[in-house]
Amino acid sequence: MIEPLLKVQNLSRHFGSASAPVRAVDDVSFEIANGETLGLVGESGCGKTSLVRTLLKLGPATSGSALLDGVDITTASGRRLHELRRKMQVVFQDPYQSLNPRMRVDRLISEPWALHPGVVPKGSWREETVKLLESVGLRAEHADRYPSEFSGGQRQRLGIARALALNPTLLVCDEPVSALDVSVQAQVINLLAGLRRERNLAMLFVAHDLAVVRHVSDRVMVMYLGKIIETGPKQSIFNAAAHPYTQALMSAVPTPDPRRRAQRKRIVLQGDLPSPANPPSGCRFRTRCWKATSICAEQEPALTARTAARGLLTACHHADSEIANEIPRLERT
Amino acid sequence: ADAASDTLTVVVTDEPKSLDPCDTDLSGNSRILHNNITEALVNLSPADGSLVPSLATGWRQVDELTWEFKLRDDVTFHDGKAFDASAVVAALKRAQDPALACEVGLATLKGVKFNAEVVNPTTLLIKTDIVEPILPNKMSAVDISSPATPNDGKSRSPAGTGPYKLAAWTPGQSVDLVAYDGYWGDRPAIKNATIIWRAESAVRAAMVATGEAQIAYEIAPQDGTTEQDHAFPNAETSLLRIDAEIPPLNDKRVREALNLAIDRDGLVGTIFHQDAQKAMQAVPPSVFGFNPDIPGWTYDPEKAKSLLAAAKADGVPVDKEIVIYGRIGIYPNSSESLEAIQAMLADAGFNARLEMLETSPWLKKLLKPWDKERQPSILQTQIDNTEGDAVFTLPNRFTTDGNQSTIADAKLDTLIADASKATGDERKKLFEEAFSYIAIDAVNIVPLFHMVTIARVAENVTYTPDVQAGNEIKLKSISYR
Amino acid sequence: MTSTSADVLPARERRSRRILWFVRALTGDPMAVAATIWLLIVALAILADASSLLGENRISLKARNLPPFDFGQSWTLWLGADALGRPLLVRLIQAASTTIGIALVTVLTSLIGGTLLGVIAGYFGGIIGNLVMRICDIILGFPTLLVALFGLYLFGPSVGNLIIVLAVTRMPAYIRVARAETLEVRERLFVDAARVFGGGPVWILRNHILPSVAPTMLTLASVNLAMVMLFESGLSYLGLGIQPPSVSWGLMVAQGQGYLSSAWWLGFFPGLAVMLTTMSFNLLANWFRIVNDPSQHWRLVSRRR
Amino acid sequence: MALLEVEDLQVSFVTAAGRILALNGVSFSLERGEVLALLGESGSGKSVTASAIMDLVPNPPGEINQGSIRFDGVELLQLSRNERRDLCGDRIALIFQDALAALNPVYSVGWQIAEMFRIHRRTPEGGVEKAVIDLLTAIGIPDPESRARQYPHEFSGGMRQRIMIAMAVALEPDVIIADEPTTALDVTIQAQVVDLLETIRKRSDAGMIFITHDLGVVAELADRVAVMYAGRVVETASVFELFEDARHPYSIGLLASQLRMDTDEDELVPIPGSAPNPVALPSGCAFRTRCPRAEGLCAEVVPSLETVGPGRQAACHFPVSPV
Amino acid sequence: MSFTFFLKRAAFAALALAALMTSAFFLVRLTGDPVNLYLPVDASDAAREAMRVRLGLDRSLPWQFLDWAGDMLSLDFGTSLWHNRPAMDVVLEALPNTLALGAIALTLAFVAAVIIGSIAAVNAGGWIDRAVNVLSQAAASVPDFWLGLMGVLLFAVTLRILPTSGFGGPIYWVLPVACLFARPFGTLVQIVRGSMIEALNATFVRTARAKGARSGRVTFVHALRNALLPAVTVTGDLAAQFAGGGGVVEVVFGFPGIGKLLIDGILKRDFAIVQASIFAVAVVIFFINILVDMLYASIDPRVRVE
Ligand SMILES: Nc1ncnc2c1ncn2[C@@H]1O[C@H](COP(=O)(O)OP(=O)(O)OP(=O)(O)O)[C@@H](O)[C@H]1O
Ligand SMILES: Nc1ncnc2c1ncn2[C@@H]1O[C@H](COP(=O)(O)OP(=O)(O)OP(=O)(O)O)[C@@H](O)[C@H]1O
Ligand SMILES: [Mg+2]
Ligand SMILES: [Mg+2]
Repeated sequence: MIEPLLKVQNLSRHFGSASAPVRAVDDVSFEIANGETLGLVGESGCGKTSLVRTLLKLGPATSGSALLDGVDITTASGRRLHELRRKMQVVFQDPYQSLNPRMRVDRLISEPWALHPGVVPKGSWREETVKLLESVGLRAEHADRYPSEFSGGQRQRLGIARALALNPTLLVCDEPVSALDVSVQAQVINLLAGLRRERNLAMLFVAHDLAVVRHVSDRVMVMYLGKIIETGPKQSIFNAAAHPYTQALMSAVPTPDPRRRAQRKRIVLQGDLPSPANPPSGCRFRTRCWKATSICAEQEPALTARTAARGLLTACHHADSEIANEIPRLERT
Repeated sequence: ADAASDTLTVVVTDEPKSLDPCDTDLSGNSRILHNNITEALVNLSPADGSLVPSLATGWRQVDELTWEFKLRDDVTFHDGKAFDASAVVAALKRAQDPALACEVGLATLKGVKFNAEVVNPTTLLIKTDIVEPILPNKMSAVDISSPATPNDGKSRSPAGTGPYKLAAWTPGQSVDLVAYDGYWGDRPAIKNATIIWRAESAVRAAMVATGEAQIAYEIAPQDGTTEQDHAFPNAETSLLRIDAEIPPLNDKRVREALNLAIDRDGLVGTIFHQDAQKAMQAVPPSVFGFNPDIPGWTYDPEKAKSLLAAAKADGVPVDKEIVIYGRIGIYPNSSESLEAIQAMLADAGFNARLEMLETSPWLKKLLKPWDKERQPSILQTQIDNTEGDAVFTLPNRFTTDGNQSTIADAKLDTLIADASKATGDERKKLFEEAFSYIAIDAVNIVPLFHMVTIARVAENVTYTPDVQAGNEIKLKSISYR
Repeated sequence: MTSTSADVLPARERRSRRILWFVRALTGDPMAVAATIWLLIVALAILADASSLLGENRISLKARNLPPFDFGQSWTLWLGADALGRPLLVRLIQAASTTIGIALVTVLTSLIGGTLLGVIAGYFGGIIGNLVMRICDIILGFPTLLVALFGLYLFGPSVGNLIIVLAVTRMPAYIRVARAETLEVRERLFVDAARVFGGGPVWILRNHILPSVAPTMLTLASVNLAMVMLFESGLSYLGLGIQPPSVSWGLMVAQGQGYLSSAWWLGFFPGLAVMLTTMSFNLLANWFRIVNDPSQHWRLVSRRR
Repeated sequence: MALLEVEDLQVSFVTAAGRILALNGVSFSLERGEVLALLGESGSGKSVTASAIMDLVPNPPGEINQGSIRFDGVELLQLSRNERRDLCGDRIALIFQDALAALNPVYSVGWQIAEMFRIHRRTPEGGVEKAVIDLLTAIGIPDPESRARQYPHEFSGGMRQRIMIAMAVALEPDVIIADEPTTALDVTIQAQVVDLLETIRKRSDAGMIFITHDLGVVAELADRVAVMYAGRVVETASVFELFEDARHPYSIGLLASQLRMDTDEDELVPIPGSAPNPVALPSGCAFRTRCPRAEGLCAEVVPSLETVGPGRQAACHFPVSPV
Repeated sequence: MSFTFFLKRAAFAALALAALMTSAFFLVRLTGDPVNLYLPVDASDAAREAMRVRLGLDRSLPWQFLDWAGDMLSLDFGTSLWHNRPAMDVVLEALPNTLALGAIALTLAFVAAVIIGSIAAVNAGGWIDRAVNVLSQAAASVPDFWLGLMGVLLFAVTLRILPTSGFGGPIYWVLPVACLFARPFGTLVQIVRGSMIEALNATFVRTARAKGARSGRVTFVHALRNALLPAVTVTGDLAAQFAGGGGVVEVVFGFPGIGKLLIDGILKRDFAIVQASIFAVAVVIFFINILVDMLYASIDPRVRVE
């Protein structure tokens, strides 16, 4: 078997004191193969960004490892880290914040080259900048402007262009379209899909919008309160999800079709996400789960194949039980 | 103030440091104490500096080292203790106690051991270890406080024999006096007096104008221009002390040029009060030993220039920068005066720089020891001589051992030493010689003015300040019209 | 969306548009215009003085305390003469160079020193950061006047020491603000982005943090300029700042105090100059803040319609 | 007569870059018990419309230049300041997008809800307290007595939004304007909030203007839709008509660029270009620079909102013909 | 604020105070020896040396420090050279005057600034706002000592309705308070105005309007409390500054406060006074900070999390 591009094993990221840690990422393992896109979904605060930041070495891992091309990111430093950085780039969620407002576009885009001398000779920076801008659908004259002179979608394109400057093999996208306007989202998603095809990029695509993830991913991973609770190929997740949370998540996405609103079965979850500093015992989802039984409080379900769906791994004790018809609706008071 | 016409408010510059009778060498203290709360054995006449009786009715020199004083017998202190010879003995002992570090002991009585003996309650002998020809003069500075005054520290509530006793001292605000019913002399006209202090001359002057005070001392010349302002000589002589050891000031021509370059006539009536007298020597005419025959310096910048040129031709480094050290607030307009003088020196070709110092660093420049490598400098200072004898001025400032002396001249040393021991005409002649030697041969000072103090007195008050007003407010001589 | 995508302007045009906007924004605020004019006058006066256009101002005891507004005299005497007969106007101009010069150098010193220290303390935190902050606390624990008093007594009241003392007493303010800003900027995404590209601390400090912190620091500096002027005046007034024969506005007020009832103009005009200049700096700083805050722009332009 | 009628509303702002026409002739109406979705991209003027109705346009820099807003037959723009205020909260209520910013951080949640009664009703204090607790219970806040004494920062995002809703419906208004009440929330919480809003609205049969750019929510909730572009309403239609048979090219573009969960088609068709600069809008039809159907006429004449079918209007010279 | 939290802060403050006092000890001693100042210029060298011994100044600095630290621990601040009294007595006489002066001036400034700043913010951009802006900028820019001198010139010397200086009944407080009032007032108006404008533009104020609150309620109930925080912070800073004495203003008016005492103490090299003043002022500043924190927490519940 060929080695995956990224191999994450038992990675944890805790914040705060060791006595009462906020378990933002808790014992997470997954892999990304070359050229593959892995979608990561989950509610706000479930630890998506924390995972991404740990992978990017923007914060230390509490435990576990993450091997990129066989080199452990969590322990790399100095030259080795610098080399790793070349292979792995990021597009952040907020295009308004991730570009330094005081730098002109040409400087923004060439910053990676300044930090990695030898990738592109200084003389051809301008030329390469223009090429990158054009590859993300911007024009050469944009190189002389400041980020504030661009619209949100254009800025996100700048962010993507910059992330591509070092020709990385893995592109991490942390909610790249959440902050964008509806009509612009589509533009950016198309762009990312195109680039991926052209460059054979591997991607970790984080979003909380299932529709978006569905559109770009090969495989999908669902996270809840620092844990991965379900993962599998796109088709399996979207057609045969077994975890109640995944089911709830999918049913909550409104469908843009007014005719169907009467027949829709919507699962409205009760309550809010529990605090990651003090997660429920056993299965973390049990406090909002309509299938929960006593075992859920006692035993933490492992992430294993529990249904017939191809490649689907689920962390739920009741994944195969058929009590899903008791789906609750919000109490009408 | 007019409603309570038995109350008088006097405004001075500073709060008294202490009110201990043994600290009357500080004018701020003695203004409040001397002849108001406490009295000395003798007083000096403001007219001619001669001795007049106070607590002593008479005195005579018994032998070279012994003086006898006869005391008043009808006097009691404010605290009820009787005034007698033993009280004087105690006061004199207290004044010389090194642990107390009394101003009087450290300055006026310095260098001599005074031993007092009681003969009987009204007769007293004072013996000295060396000849002390002006012992009664010195006694005029020693205020006699009640024998109950504690000896373990300075007193804040003095009990004396004077016409007023202390009513209250509110720190930071005022000192209040009230007339003493048991006073041996004439009853004063003013019953209550309050002494307050303000640092600013303009404010003090305004306070008399607004009726907040009736008498204000040390009004600056620019404010002292009204009918109510009285200028009186205050026994101070302002001068610039030349550091004659450092080139180019070690050349006499340069020092003469300094004196010639200053337009004293221009300064008087503008920056200095118009009543200030041009000085030729370090003491005013009222002092015993003053030499009236020393010629004054005339303003002659051309001559100064030629002197400098001559010195320069002889290789004297006349272009070297000379620092003028001034002291902030030493007298009204002190920094203006130096700014003007600096400009005058510059006009005469001197390279002079002005540096104004606050008291503590200024004292470092005034007092020995000095740095060997120091810059050539002249220092603004003023010398006061309220005791009326040249011996209080000369030894410390003009002899080789003097702690402020920039001159080391054996001839002058002997002259001053001889004069200090002599009495009578001999003493006078020797001191005159010393002053003349300093002014004409040594030239290590630039004498400026015999200074005046201006006091502003409210129209409804009769008070004419005299030469002693710098050190005493003779409250008992004041009355409302 | 703040897009202006429709037409792409060349850089030069954009710059000139920006200048135009500044001019328009300035004319929209009459007080800022007044402040600018006053500061220009002061600057011109200082220049004239520096190039000794005003000639010497000799002591002339005859002209002592000449009253102002005697327009029969030469123009230099229109504000009267000081206690040594020097034209007050010329003295004011000379004092302006000292006062404003000291303020500028002080502010620059504490700006640079404070920003660097604050940025370093903020970015690295840890022992260095803590140490810097504790020293700040101690300096701030002393009443400001007292630090100045100590400093000037220790080292003597010279212009250089005055600047050092003022700079040191003002520095904690800069350090704190720079640190707080850095703590905030450090968490911004573009800093993370730079780290993902492999930027080290020095690179990030130089290219991202300092430029982001700079505008706030400059605003603080402009407000501080005014404060330092007041402070220097206060010290000189106490006899601790500028010493004669040098002259500063504060010293002039102090010297004028002795002539309060005989020649009020000696203290009045320098005090007024301090006030007007301070106020001008404050007004301009204010204006500058508004210009740089798009949400307040309407203040400056609405009246133009 | 409609409950709320907005006609030819024009609002402008003065900015550094110049004068912006944020609303450039907005017209729509709302019937009692109806949900009207105001759909449009960021900056199209949805919030300004809501502000104008609530008399919240900051002046300066904003100004209502022309138009009319009739509520229950009364011309709002002719009322005095205080008369408008009295209507707000009582008969027309507004729910903001960002509940954390919209709640006053220094007063307790209970106090802020109670304020509605204090301003508009003379309910005795005890009654107010009870009403507040009832409201909190109704929106599903557990332990309402003690929660009422807590401050906004002590609540989660979803709870805060529910509190905003409780406050808005406290006095059972005739019109609720909800300005993107769910945009900042997770899908699961969003479902909670939409559910709650619908339940409560239905109870009092209030009309609602639901502002959003999320077609999914529109499809779920709205009876009628008004699509806005660059300060104008470019199309109004019933929700079914719009999704199946939109007439305005912009509406069509918007529908095509929406990602959906229910179809598997792989290619998204975004609207080309980006939203116009509000300072320098294109001449004629503002959408023409991005419009596939644009012709010469579009650059010259601003299309007005014309009736294109029963109960529906579109502002386009060349509307897509019905299927 | 919990008691343990208070204790923690007090402990921290005590540490800071120790550092402060230590640096003060060495700093005052570096300003030079007081002996010359306290003896007549004609005093002999022996007398000078005797005084040094008496004051313990002949010993090496570390020894002096140990001595002093021992005294400090027993709260003995030494005897003032100038006043001849225990230094702390002198300081405690002056401190209340200063505190009263500062409190009156600051309270007046705060109240006036809140009212005037709010009015300006409500009318932002209008002529009232512009007038307030100019006035407050002027007040914030006026050198206090100069204002004092001009006040004396005008009200005492020329009009004769107020005393020139000194200490006593209410009339003596008018000018000093006015001088100390000006700058805080100007600064605070600017701050209140700025934060009020910000608060008035905040979404929660729009909410209040949408709820139907009229402008008075919106301004004073909803916006003001939010806008108060920056003003409270600045007032706290100013109060801490004032605790160190109205410095120059006290000198101008001969006002017997801690500022004048400190300046005199340094001029007169009265080490005990300087150290005792610094100590007293630091303690006062500590309590001011606690007070400000408590005020803060009572205004803004978000601050209550420790
Ligand atoms: N620096 C930090 N210190 C303490 N806790 C943190 C920190 N960063 C994140 N957390 C906590 O970790 C948890 C996960 O946060 P994270 O930002 O990774 O979530 P997310 O899934 O990215 O959410 P979102 O969708 O809102 O971006 C949250 O409960 C958050 O409060
Ligand atoms: N206070 C203001 N000052 C200046 N311009 C404003 C102001 N408020 C709104 N605008 C402008 O009015 C236009 C419409 O804004 P509005 O807030 O109504 O958009 P929106 O449709 O609500 O967008 P979003 O979906 O982002 O909330 C925008 O161009 C905006 O820049
Ligand atoms: Mg995130
Ligand atoms: Mg909006």
